[in-house]
This record gives sequence, C-alpha cells and structure tokens, in this order.
Amino acid sequence: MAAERTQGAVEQLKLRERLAKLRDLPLLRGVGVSGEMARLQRQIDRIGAAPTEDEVWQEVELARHQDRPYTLDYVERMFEDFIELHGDRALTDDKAIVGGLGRFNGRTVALVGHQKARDIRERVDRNYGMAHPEGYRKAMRVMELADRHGFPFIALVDTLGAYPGVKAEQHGQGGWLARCQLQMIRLGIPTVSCIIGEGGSGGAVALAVADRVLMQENSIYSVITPEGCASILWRDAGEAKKAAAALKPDAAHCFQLGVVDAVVPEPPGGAHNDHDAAARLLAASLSEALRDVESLDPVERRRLRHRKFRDMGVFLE
Amino acid sequence: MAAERTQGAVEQLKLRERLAKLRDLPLLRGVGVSGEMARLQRQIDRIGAAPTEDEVWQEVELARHQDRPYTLDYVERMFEDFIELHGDRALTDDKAIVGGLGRFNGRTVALVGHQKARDIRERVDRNYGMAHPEGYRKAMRVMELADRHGFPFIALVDTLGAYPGVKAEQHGQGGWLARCQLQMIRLGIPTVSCIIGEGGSGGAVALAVADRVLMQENSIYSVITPEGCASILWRDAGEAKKAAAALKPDAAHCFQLGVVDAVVPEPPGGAHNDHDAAARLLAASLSEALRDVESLDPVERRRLRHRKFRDMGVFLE
Amino acid sequence: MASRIDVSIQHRGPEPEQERKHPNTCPSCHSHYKDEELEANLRVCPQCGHHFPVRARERVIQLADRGTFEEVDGDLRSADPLEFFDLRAYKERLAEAEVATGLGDAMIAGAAVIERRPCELAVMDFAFMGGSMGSAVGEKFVRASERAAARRVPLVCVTASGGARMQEGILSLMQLPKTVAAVDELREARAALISVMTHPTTAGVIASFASLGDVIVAEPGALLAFTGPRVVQQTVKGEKLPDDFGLAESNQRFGHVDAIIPRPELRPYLGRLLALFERNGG
Amino acid sequence: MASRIDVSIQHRGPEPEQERKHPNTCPSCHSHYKDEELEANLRVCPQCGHHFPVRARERVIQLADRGTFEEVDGDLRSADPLEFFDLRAYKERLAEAEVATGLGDAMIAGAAVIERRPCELAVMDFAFMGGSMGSAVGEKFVRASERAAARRVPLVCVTASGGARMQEGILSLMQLPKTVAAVDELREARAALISVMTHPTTAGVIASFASLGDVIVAEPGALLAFTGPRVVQQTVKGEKLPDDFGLAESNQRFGHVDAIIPRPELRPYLGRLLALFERNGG
Ligand SMILES: [Zn+2]
Ligand SMILES: [Zn+2]
Repeated sequence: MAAERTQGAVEQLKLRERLAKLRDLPLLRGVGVSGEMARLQRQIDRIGAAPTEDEVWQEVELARHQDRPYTLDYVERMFEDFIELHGDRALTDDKAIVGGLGRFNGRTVALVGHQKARDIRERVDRNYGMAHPEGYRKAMRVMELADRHGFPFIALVDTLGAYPGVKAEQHGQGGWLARCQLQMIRLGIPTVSCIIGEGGSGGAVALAVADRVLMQENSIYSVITPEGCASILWRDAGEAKKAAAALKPDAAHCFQLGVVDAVVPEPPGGAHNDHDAAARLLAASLSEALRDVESLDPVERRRLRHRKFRDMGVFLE
Repeated sequence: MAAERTQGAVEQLKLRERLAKLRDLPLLRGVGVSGEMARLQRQIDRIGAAPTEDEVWQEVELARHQDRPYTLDYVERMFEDFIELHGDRALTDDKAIVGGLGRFNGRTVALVGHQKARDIRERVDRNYGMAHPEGYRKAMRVMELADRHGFPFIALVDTLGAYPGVKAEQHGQGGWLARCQLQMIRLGIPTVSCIIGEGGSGGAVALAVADRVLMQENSIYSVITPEGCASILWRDAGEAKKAAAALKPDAAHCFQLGVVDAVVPEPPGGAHNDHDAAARLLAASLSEALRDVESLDPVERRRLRHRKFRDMGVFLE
Repeated sequence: MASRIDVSIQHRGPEPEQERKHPNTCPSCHSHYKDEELEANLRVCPQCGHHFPVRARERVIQLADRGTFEEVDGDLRSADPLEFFDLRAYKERLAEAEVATGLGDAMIAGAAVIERRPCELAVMDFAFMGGSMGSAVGEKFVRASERAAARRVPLVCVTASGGARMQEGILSLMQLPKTVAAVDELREARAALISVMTHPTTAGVIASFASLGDVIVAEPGALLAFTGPRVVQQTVKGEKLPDDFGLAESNQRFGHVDAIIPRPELRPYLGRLLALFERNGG
Repeated sequence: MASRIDVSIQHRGPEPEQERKHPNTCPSCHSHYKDEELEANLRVCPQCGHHFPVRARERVIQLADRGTFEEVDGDLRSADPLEFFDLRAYKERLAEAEVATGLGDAMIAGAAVIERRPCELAVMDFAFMGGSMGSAVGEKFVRASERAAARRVPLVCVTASGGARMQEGILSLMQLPKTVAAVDELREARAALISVMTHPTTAGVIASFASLGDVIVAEPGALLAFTGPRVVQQTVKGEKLPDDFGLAESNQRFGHVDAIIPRPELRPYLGRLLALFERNGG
C-alpha cells in the first residue's frame, strides 16, 4: 500500500506537469476563454485525490444520459450544408453509423459517427448505436472518399460497442473492426476523433485511430462496460460501480494515461443541459485540433500517428 | 455492298500487316516451335475471306465444350505449390471464382479465374462459373495481396457472365464488376489475362483489364451471348448462329479489332483433346506476355495499360 | 440460361403494356397531360409523383444554369466496325435514331454551371437506341472526364441506359474498362464524379462508370440493375421477386446509393454537392 | 444489453461442464490419454481428431525446425498502471499466472525457421490469463513485426486469446490500434503476416492483428469470433444459434479464413506458404 501511495503521488506530479503544458496547447485555448478551464482543473485535481466510486459512476451515468447530444445533434449545429452519404455498397445502409460531407469552418470536412436515438422506433432503427460490419464499411467508404479528395476527417464516437448479433458475427465483425482501424491509421488526411458519450471497446476504437483523440468531459472510454467487467471479475453485474472505479473510464483518467490528447469541456452539469453550448465547445476543440494537425506535412503526420499508437501501453522490462 | 467489300479488303490488309508484325512479337515465339503458327495463319486468313456462320459457330461450340480445360486444370499443370485462398472476408467464399498463390516459372505469381466443373454436383457448387459480387470481391482481395507483395498477376476468364440472380443484384453485381475493373486497372504489378473458354460480357471483362489480354484460339469474347443477341435482335433465340456471325466473338476477330493482344494456340482440334498440351501452350504464352510487361517500369506500365483501354473503340468525327 | 442477357440492352423501350399508352399518360395513376404541362413540371406527375423519362437536352435545361451549357463533341458518331447486320443494318438504325432524336448518339456532354458551380455535365438519352453505350458514348464520357480532370471541376453524369450496344460487339464491352480507366484518371486529378442514375441504368453502364461516383444519387422509382427483373425472373423461375426488385429504393436499402432525390430537388442538391467538392484554390 | 462483453475476456477457461473432466479427456469422444500420448500426437485426439489446446512452448516445438527458435523479449512483463484490484489484485494474478505457466505473459516471440524458411514467430498461450492481450502482449507483437519488417521475413502469428486484458483498462484497448499500426508497417516493408487462429481467437485479438493476415489459417473446430456464442445468445434470446456458430468452419463458409488446416498438416502448409512469400532477393 505504501508503494501504491507513492506511485499515486508520482502520477499526480506527472499530471500537474501535463496540465501545465496543457495550458500552452493551442487545443484548449478556447477553453480558457469560455471559463471552463477552472472546472477542468478541478476535475483533473480530483484524480490526484483519487476519485470515489460515486464520482466515477457519475461520469458513466452522464455519458449514457438520454438527453446527451448525439452525433447528428452536433452535426446540425457545427456543420453547414451537411450531405449524408448512405450505404456500404455491398449489403445495407447501417444506420447505427452516420457519415457525410459538410462545411466546417468554411471548408469541406468529412464526418462519421455512431448515432443513437431518443425516440423508441428510431432507437431500434439505429440499433442503439451498435453497428454491424456494414456500418464500419460505410465509415471506411467515407474515409476513402475524404482521403482521395483531401478533406479533413472527423469521427464522433458514441457506442456501447459493436453489435454482438448473429449476422454481425457471420459478416465478420472482428475483421471489419480491424480493417477499419487499419484504414484509419493509413489516411493521408488530418484526422480527429472525439468520444462524445460512450466509447465502448472495439466498436469505439475502430473510429478513434486519429491524429488527435479527444474526449468530452463527461464521456467514458473503456475496454469493457463496467457491468460486463463486474459480471466477470466480481461474478456479479451489480458490482458495476466498483468495476467502473477500477477501469477508470473517465476522461481525466484517459487523459492521464496518455490515451486521449485533450479533454473537451461541456456546459455546466453536462452536455445534456445545453446542446448548443456543448456544440460550440466541441466545435472549438475540433477546430483547434484540426488546425494543429493540418499544419503538419502529410507524411510526417502519418508517421506521428503511427508512433503515437505504437507507444501506447505500459510494461516493465 | 461495294463499300463494304472495299472496307473488307482494307481490313484484310491491316490484318496481314498485323500478322507480319506478330511473327516478330516475343509473345508467339513459342508458337512457331510447336508448329501451330501455320494453323493460326490459316485461321486468320479465314477472316479475310469472311468466315461463314458455321465456322464462327464452331468456335462458340468449342469454347463451351464440356471437356475443355477449366482454370484449375491449367493451374495444376502450370503452377507448383499452388495454395488456394478463400473468401471475400465479408459474406462468403464464392466458388465460381478461384484464386491463390503459386510458383510459376520459379517465382510466386497470384492467379484468379472463373471455375466451371464437369461433375453435376460440383457444377452447382461452382454455380456454372457464374460469380456473385462476392466472387469478384475475392478476386479483388487476391489482386490487393499480389499488389502489396509485388507478385505478378494472372487471370483466367471463363464465364457465361456474372450471375443474374436475386442476391447477386441485391448485393450490387454491377457496382462490384465496376470496382473490380477499377482495382485491376490501378495495379502496380504486371498483369496478364487470358480468355480460356467463354468470355461473357461484364463478368468476363471484370477480370480482363490487364497489361496483356490473350485469347485461346477456340475461346470467345463477347458483349452478349449469341442466344441473347438473337432473342433481342432477331426476336428468336434460335437464330444464335446468325447472331454469332454478326457479333464476331472469336479470337481472330477480337485480335483484329485490337481487343486482345495475342491469340494463344491450342492443340489440334482444340484444348479439350489434350489438356497437357493446351497447358504447355498456355504457359508458354503467359510466360512470354509476363516477361514482356515485367520489363517495363511500373509507372510506365500502368500508363500504357490506361492508354490501351482508353483507346478502345471505333468512332467517326 | 444460355439465352440470358447480361451487359446488353434489355430495356429497349417501354413495357409492352405501356406501349399502347400515350407517353404522356402516367403509368402509375393514369392521369394524362399535355406535353407543356409535363415539361413545366419537370416531367413529374403532379398527381402521384411518377417520374417520366427526360430527354437529354431537356435534362440539361432542368439542371444547368440558363445558357451555361456548352456542348462539345457533338459531331462524334458511332462507326460500324463489325458491319453489323441483323434484321436491319446497324448503320440504318443509327441514322434513324439520329433523325428521331436529333442527337448524334446516346449521350451529350459539355461544360456547364449548376447553381453557380462550374462542372462538366454528361447526360444520356434513352431514346437513342435504348441509351446503349457504344464507342461514341464511351469516347464522350472519357473526354468529359478528361476535361473535368484538366479543369479540376466535378463531372456530373446523368445515366439512362439499357447497357452496352451489342451492334458494336466486343468493342461495346470494351467501353466498360475504357470508362472505368477514365474515372481512375479523374480520381488521380482529385476531381469528383457525381453519378445521377435515372430510369433505367442497367447492365454495362451500371457495371462501369455509373457505379463509381464519389456520390451516387438516384431518381425515385428508377430501375438500377446489372440484370433487370425480367431476366432474373427467368433465372429463379418459381421464386417471386420482391416488388421493388432492382429499383432505386431497393438499391438504397442494400447500400448502393447515397440518396434518392426527387427531380424537383435534384438541381439544388447537386448545387450543394458541387459546392462541397469545389477545390479551395487547389 | 448493458452487461454484455465485447472486447474483453470471455473464454477464461474450459466450459463449466468440461471443468470437471480431466484436461486429457477428449471432450468430443471421451477417450482419455496419457500426456505423452497426446503430446506425441500433436494434441490431436487419435480417435476423433479433436484438437486439444496447445501451450505456446509446445506449439513452437511443433512448428519450428528443431533448435531454431530464439526467443526474445522474454523479460517483458505487464505493469499495473491502473493499480487494478477486483476480488484480487492484478499484480497477484500476474504473479500467479507466471508461476503456473512459466511464461512472462500470454505471448512468446522470436526468430524461427519453419521447414527451412526463416521467419519471426509469435505464439499466444491461453493458459496465461486466458491469452488476454495487455501492454506486454501488444508490445511483443509490435516488436516481432518490427523484426520481421527489418529482416524482411514473414511473421507467423499463432493466436489463442479471450481478448483484451481488462485489468489494464483502456490501455488494453489501445493494444488494438497499436498492433494494427504494426501490421501496417509490416505491409509497408512488404513482409507477410500469416495468421494462424487457434481455439479460441476472440474479441480484441480478432478485432486487430489476427484478422489482418495476408493469409488466415484456422485450426478445425476453433472458436473465432468477436463476440462468442454465449453473449450472442443473450442478445438474440429466443433465436437458436447455428450449431457451428463462430467456429472455424462457419468462418470459412462466410469467407473469413483461407484454409482450415488440421494440426498435423500445419507445419508443411506453413512451409509452403513461407516459400511463396520468400523475397526473391528483395
Ligand atoms: Zn401519376
Ligand atoms: Zn476424441
């Protein structure tokens, strides 16, 4: 336990260094302006003080809040002249993922994102944002088109995970998640992903192999749902709170672990309280991130992207 | 009619010039050796003399002969250590098209081809060599793999056409034939296709957008089956012979029209009489053609391939 | 099986039943219109929304900003390299089609401006031998691609075709890889291809350039198929085809088209698309 | 729905029913064997052909030419960046797994020669925490790729994994893009990846490098799935899953694997493949 406490202190130190650097990053410039930096500071401070189970669980609940803005809520607020593209050209149009072209900051940008819904019928239609391989193929089609035309690419991630159904498996869910990542890491264009709600495992990371990966303040990003983890390790799905605390899926922890490049602030109380404000904050962060990576030489950008993901992980030797 | 006869004479003249050049082409060097040149000469002479309906129809029948060697008959005779690759990674393994890697002339070459069968059950399994989009996707997978590794690529074409079924349509038959052509014309590797039996329309050309396109002596290559053409234009499928004569699907005519680069000789009476001899002749022609295009710079080779197909057609201005 | 049609013309005119009807009678709701009425309504039935066929020149008027279309290659004509002769000579059929349609072949092409956005525009005409693609159509499409690539503007292509023109034999089949090669060069030049598929877009045309659009738009109710329902029905014999088999709506459900755009919305939609593909000073 | 598992370990050991049986009792035909018997038979049931699991070191012996395997990165160990603690501490679980298996983590890797063809060989071991992929496995795979790329030899990777190692939280998920990036660099170097999927290859491993093989080979009867049948059954409730759902045979039917190779044929098959991918003096 002593060793653990020491390590905790070391992490807190590293965190403070990072935070100090963070203030100088172009990415969060917009944040200071909107007065969100202080809140972010508090939130990140909390980690140093080891957040309670309840605090982590609150993030999980906020990330899943039914009034939280979904991809198309952001698209209609951030993009002009968005034209949705449909279909994987092979089997279907998977509505759990949307994609298209639109004008963002005055120039054409391609976007894909998981799409949940509020209305019951649309929820079914969207399969609760859980895509089949066909959805990832649609995303790949949009990426390919963007790459060919040199359009910057944005992905919004919001899924419990790739769909665990019979056809999804038969059609090669695992393989397409892999191929989607492979295509994304190869793109010559600038790419930014943002986790805007649930970043659930393989289905999430398939759209998040980007030059910059952002997370909204109250989103989560995890290898497994807290419930799934609890049912395996605690043999009781009811222990989800404990599992969540152990998994550390919240934005601050993901930032601390080097998995995301920046945290995108939300309006007070969470994005669900003010979709317009949430969209403005998200747009500001996406703009900064894009500007940042657009300035790089394409070959160098791709090299840095590879390097970033190649270096993920912590091990001993 | 006078004008037509004059035009016929002009064509015959062009043909003779071509034939003269042909003798100097590396491609057919092997042919002289095997004493097939004389037969080829006679056959091409026939065109100048306007082949009869019966003569063209005989080519159609030979191309469809049930003892004619199919792709795998050639593969087992021409390749060492062939390893078949299966599946389109999305939906199925379409057995109407086979593909794989093997050693040809001592080095690794990738091959795809339509596959018919003799045994009734296998015929159904192979769908009579008529592929669904999944078969063309399998071919595209093999092409992509070959391109990545720099393996030369051979395609053997032998199909009545792409399958005209419900699922084939629903899965985007037209689109995949188009995408298959697009991928093939983009390949950086040397490519050779040979029509080894029936070269039926879109399903055939999808595998024949190659640096060199060959035709076996008794194969046919056509935009539509004689029967289909007859039922539309003569409103009577029984007029297939007339339609065949009009369509000119035989090798000599296709060569004359600039659609194929060379004619591959067959053993006396046709390939069905001697599979081993047919395979030796085919292997010799494929080797010559590959050697020819392998000597080119990859960028130049791709440019010439584009140019060749860009210039197909005859029009007035 | 042996008599099935694949890349060639299948839809050489209206269905037999409709043949007896006047072309301005709506096959869907049976309303009848004067030609001016239909033209004023973009040839969409005001009663039920049925989309009547649109001839190529009229399509240009519907889509291009007034006076901006500059046709090129208007003198390009199909030759008759096979000296094709069925019940009649191909040359005769060509001459007759030219007289009947006022077109040199089944496609017109040229520079245009759509909603103030410059582009190249190529439009097929089904009335010219079933919109079939022979050497002339292939060459026109390729040249339109080359102009678009050179000008770095999108190519908008409106298709209506029964497939390859069998009277040009194997050379008509070669128009498939020929036009595909052109799309590849368009892509290399980073110029967009916007494919607008109208009724019918089948066989050799859907198996080549039409399916390679960066964006694929369809008109409602259009038959978009490699093999049309009549021939597929022969293949599957007993099986009943789905009601919308091969139609735009089915194609969208199966993931093959990006949008089905009713004709009155087509022009503004294309305008928005062209704006998105406009090069930022590239 | 909320409790479903996705990338993480699902197959953390034999099925409950089998748990009571001796590991050398064939679950298919119930024959029982001495360990030496099974080992001599490559752990394939001589009676019915059932493929028993193979531990990593034994797999190396089965595949590599005698004495050619040179293990590297043997000292690489998982850290515990999350200080993960469920009913027990992750560190404890790691230590226990190391004692039980004699392995530092769920993969061993090194240079090898298979049928006289040089390659890099990476083999997973299901006995080490369900073959789960954490930072150590990810790093080992990446380094094996890098060595293969540098030596321009193929990388043969034998997988057996329940997925990502949830005790490393989001960092285990990051091993997916990390290993995918490595495959991309392998491809850039024109070195082949030959993926041999054995029972079970699921979740995070099938959603990353395992599915990106130039050639994908499977062992008979292996479960190859992103989500295994138990969880899928929870999703579809009433629906009965196909008998071979998720198995290698089903995967081949659906086009996802190139060949199912019985274990006795695996080594010569890999030898032929390696020969085909051998660079001709490149
Ligand atoms: Zn009407
Ligand atoms: Zn047994």
